[in-house]
Amino acid sequence: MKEVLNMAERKTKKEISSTKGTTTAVKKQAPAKLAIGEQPAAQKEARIGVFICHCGTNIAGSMDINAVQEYAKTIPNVGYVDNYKYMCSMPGQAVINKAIHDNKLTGVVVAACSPRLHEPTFRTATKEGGLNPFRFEMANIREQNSWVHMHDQEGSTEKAKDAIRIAVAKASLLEDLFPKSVPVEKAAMVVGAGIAGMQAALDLANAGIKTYLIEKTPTIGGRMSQLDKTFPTLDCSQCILTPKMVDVGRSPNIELMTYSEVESVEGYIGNFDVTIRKKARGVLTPAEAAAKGIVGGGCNGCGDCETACPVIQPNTFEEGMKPRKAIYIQHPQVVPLLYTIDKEACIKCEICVKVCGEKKAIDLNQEDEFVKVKVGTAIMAVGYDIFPIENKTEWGYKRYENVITSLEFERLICASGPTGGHMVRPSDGVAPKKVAFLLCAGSRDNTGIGKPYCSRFCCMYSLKHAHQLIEKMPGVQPYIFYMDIRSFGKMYEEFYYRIQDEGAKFIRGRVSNILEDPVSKNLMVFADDTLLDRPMKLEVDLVVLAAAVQPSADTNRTRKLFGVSCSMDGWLLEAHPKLNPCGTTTAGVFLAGACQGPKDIPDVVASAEGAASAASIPIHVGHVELEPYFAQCIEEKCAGCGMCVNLCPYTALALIEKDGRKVMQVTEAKCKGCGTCGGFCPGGAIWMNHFATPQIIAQIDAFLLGGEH
Amino acid sequence: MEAKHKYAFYLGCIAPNRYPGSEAAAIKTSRKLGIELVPLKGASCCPAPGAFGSIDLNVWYAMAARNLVLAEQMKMDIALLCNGCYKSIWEVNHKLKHHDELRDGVNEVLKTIDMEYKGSINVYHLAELMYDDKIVGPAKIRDSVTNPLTGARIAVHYGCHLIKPRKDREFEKTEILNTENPTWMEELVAALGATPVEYRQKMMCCGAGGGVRGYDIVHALDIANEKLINLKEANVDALTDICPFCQLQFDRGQIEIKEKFGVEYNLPVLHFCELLGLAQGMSPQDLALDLHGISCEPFLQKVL
Amino acid sequence: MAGHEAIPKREEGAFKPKIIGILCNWCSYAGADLAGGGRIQYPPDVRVVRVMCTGRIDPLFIMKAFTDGADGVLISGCHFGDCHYLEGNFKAAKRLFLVKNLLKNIGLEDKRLRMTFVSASEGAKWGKVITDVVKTVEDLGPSPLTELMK
Amino acid sequence: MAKTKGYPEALETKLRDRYMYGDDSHPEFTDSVEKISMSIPHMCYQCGTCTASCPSAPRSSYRIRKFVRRVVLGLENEALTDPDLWLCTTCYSCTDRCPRDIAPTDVIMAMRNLAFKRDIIPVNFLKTVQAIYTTGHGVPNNDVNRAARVKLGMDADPPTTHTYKEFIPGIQKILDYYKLKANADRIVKEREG
Repeated sequence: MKEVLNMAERKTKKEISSTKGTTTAVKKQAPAKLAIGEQPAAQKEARIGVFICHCGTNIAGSMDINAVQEYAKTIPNVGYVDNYKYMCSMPGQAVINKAIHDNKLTGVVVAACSPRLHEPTFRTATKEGGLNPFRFEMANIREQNSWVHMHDQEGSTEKAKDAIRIAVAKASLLEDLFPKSVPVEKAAMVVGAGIAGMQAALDLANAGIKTYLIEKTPTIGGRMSQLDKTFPTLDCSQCILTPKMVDVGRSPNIELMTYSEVESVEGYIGNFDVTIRKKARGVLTPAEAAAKGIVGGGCNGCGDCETACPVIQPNTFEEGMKPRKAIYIQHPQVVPLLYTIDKEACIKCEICVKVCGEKKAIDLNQEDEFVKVKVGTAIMAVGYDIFPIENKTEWGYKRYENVITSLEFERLICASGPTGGHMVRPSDGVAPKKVAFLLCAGSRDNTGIGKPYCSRFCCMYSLKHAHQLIEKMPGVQPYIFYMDIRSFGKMYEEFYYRIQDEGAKFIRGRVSNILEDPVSKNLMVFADDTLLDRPMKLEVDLVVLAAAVQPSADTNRTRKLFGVSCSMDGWLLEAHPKLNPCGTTTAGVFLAGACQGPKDIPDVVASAEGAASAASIPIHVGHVELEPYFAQCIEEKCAGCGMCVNLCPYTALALIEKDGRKVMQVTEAKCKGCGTCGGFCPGGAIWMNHFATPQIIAQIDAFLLGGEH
Repeated sequence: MEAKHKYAFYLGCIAPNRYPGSEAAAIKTSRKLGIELVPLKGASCCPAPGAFGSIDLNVWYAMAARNLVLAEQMKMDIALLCNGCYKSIWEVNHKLKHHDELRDGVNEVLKTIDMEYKGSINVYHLAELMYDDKIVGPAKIRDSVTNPLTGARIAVHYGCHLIKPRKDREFEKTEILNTENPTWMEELVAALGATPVEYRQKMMCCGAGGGVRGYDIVHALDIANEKLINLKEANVDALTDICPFCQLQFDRGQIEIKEKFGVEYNLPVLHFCELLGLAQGMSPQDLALDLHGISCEPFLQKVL
Repeated sequence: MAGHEAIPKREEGAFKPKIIGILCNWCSYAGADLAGGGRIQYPPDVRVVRVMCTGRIDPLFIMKAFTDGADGVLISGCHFGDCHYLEGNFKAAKRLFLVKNLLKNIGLEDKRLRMTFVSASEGAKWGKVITDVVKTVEDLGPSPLTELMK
Repeated sequence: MAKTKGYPEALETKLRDRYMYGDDSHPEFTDSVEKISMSIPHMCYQCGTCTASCPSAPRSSYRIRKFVRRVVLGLENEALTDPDLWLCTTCYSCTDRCPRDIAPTDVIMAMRNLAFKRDIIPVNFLKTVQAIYTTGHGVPNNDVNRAARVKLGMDADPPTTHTYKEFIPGIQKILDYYKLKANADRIVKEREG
């Protein structure tokens, strides 16, 4: 019965919005009142309270608050107007609370900052005042008014008046809504198993949450496992990383999927259905072998196959400076200890199959397999890549043998690296005597070739590199070409002091170009010593480019699967740069580590732990409230044409038989409230909660027909 | 063969008035390669980007625009053989096409001589046409060679104003946009049968530009001298260029360097068109190589 | 510097265009907020209505705005491929073509209706878009429909 | 402006006030340089890439980075009266490499334009103007060359303004439009009498 009633109610509302209805009514110059008589009880005596915020001088500084307040009183359906220095403060909210009671308000409009900032705050205030929280509407007179029209008092005042009138028009037509509470799957997913992903996964697991850790390469560990030592403490990267890697491998709550990629994501916070592609590694785990009835079989990492394999490839983990076989592990500490076959390189000679023997671990015909999992929340930790620094041709990377990147330096100086830690230069394997480090190589570059941003950790690792040279090879002279040394972290400036004391020479100038001596393969480095004010031409044996970093190759594909946006330079975009750095605009999806922007290890770990805690909250609460912006079908208007069904990106709509005719039906849990169906329905038979056609039309009318003429 | 491509041939000053051989060579060799160069009658100095750009850019725009209009009236794109001219003629054409304000200003002036710049033509350097296989290309050049310059070690001086600044240049062949380590001219030299030679600071300026040669001759010569030292080290038989002004600086410059610094190189300096002429069988007389400050004899003996 | 200097005031009695902007919550509305944070200055003539997605925009809204006497309508959403709801912006764009034709047919300059794509990180771009939209409508002058409605 | 100390001349020079004062800086200088150069020197972060790329820097006191700095600070006098201003060979290496996407070469050219407005200019530049005014060519033809051209079977004069002299008045009109010839003659006369 009730259902029928408010359907009828909707019907009338729909009529209100018909052009004719409004224009005639508009003569009365009050869009919200225009339907007097036929309007439903709830709206008949709409009494809206308008509360104008000064935001200190942020708003009051650029517009005439009193004029706005006086005007607001004249707006139809306005029952109360007030203003306050800080509406969001406790006293400010108390004003709203009191006014609702004293004036029997049916709706609340706060003219202040952006709803994207304080809508939740004022909805709570509205609720505490005894109204349904969805009877609140916000007029943005700060971000989109006072701050962008700072020198135009008149303009911003007029705009504020209109904004409030528009908000009141909508508030007058708002109705009670009740958020839908959905259960949250007690599992989480972390994409990317570098230090960020590992830390996040471990935290979630330790908080008792089942966590799927997805890594696209054959092993976890990421960039950090390529590093030799870490600044400023100088502890060995592998030494502090491997224990974590082992923990990840051991944790009962972590289901590790290496050599795997996210294929598709469906659903919403609390209930993401994720499909994962497990790329065929051509090698069976003991478990997989057992499943195939091979007793005691599967890969145990003995490495006989690698020894036997005749195909030689460059080892990507060693930045191509060391060979590996077509069947390989990237380095001895890999987790899981499991060989992988490079499909491109493999010649299917099957020698490995023979040497593997009874273990029967190798399956050259294995195919990708797809796994579906359900998780409540997800964390993206897809990390970073090195900018292709050869694009800055003036430094001759890839043209001159002895110009290398910092990552290559890490491998060369690392005891487990291609040279066993003997720092030699590529051209002749001789130990360098003079080494130049180029900072901001491709960073802070506005030419369109490099990256406009600061890559944030190059200064510090270059200082560390200088230290490693001085420590390992007495007599070596490092020259650091810098524009600014950015040593802002804990104990970083002290580290700078130490390296300077150890004898590194700092030259305040950016290297313009490098020329190679065709015979000695030494390098001429040209720069301007801006402090001495003299151009310099320095001959060195080796040049190390602190190359800029950029979002990892796969970032864009993955972010789109999760509906996460990115900033102009491609880094993933946080929900709020200061107050919500781990969140994204997609509820239930969070960011960890460098995929959000360049971060050093401490920052990465901190952000990972932040993301993990944020991602665990909905899971621990057990349920989330979805904003009730669902589509609904006004059945007596639905012609059953089914146009909307295909428009819905979430398959939330379906045609059903009802009293002998087809009508559309919405699965509320699936509907995300985009309104694409409502925007299209030729019969106007779709009602979008909180963004209903009459409400939006009322806003349009209020702006264009209401107001002072 | 009859010409597939026609261009208004913009001469500039130094080629016709100091190295007429390169003008003659340009016309003859181009014809062999299917390019007809039609004289751009009444053209003036481009004007010298260094001198005029320094005094008053507006004059530079207007004067260059006048030369452009002459070609617009012929309804022909311009081809030229000098980097300095390329900077004036190409860059002004480019700027006027993209900045209405500039164009209106220029047309204001041109009105006084009943001319109007329309922006209806393009400007090309012969070297870029020679490298562009849609027009000529190394292969076609190789086929046109009747007297390969076998055994000659030739270094290239690219000069500055054809390729720099890279960011507002536009070329059919992106190889030409490489300003740090280009090798496309070397390809052309190799097409003549000669051996292209790399040397230190290949991309360094000749030192003559920007009015410096006139303002402070020893400063300008010191720059050229640094390049000559590097060239000597690479022991080359000749230096080739695509800019008569660079050629003047290296060729006549060697004489001044001898006078002022007391060092001698006797390194023959030839415009690429002159080299191409030799390779296509033109005689040193056809190229007026005797006008060069530095005798080309030792080099000629190698290649003839 | 660009975008931060004060906007030149209109002289008295000059035509003040009435422009309505319908923005999606996730990209353009956020971008507009970012412009605020960055204090990017632009003309105050556009009034904003927020919807969750440009896909929500019923052609009726646009026609209603014009019959109500709007001089211009701005629809702004996410870049293609960035839509928070996968492809609402794409569907909106497709509808806009129809609406533009409709406008032409009723003799209204279709330049009065504009769809732009401004992401949550493009505050400066938002400033440029608004400045440009206002200029376009100023040059077109008052909507012919306002006369007819009188 | 630097304060004079009223010492005897020798001391006045030796102990010259070297402070930079606020009123040494003229923002309008920065603006006009940016307008003429169509570039953005105010964005310079003084990395020195320009000077390091400069063929003139290693053999002179010319420092393009300092000139750009002077533009940033609006130090008009210091910039325009510095004779090094004329040592740029316009090779554009700095423009090619500037990480801030500034065109230092064009910035120098703009400053030279402003210097000329104050009659600061080397005469050789003006001689080119005079040559073009009379012949249309900066490097005009000569008899040796004419002979050579004839030997090559070409006309003694190229098909430029040398042959088609009727174009010269047009060129003179353009130069006179900017009073260039008059100014050139005047300045050359002042310098060389």
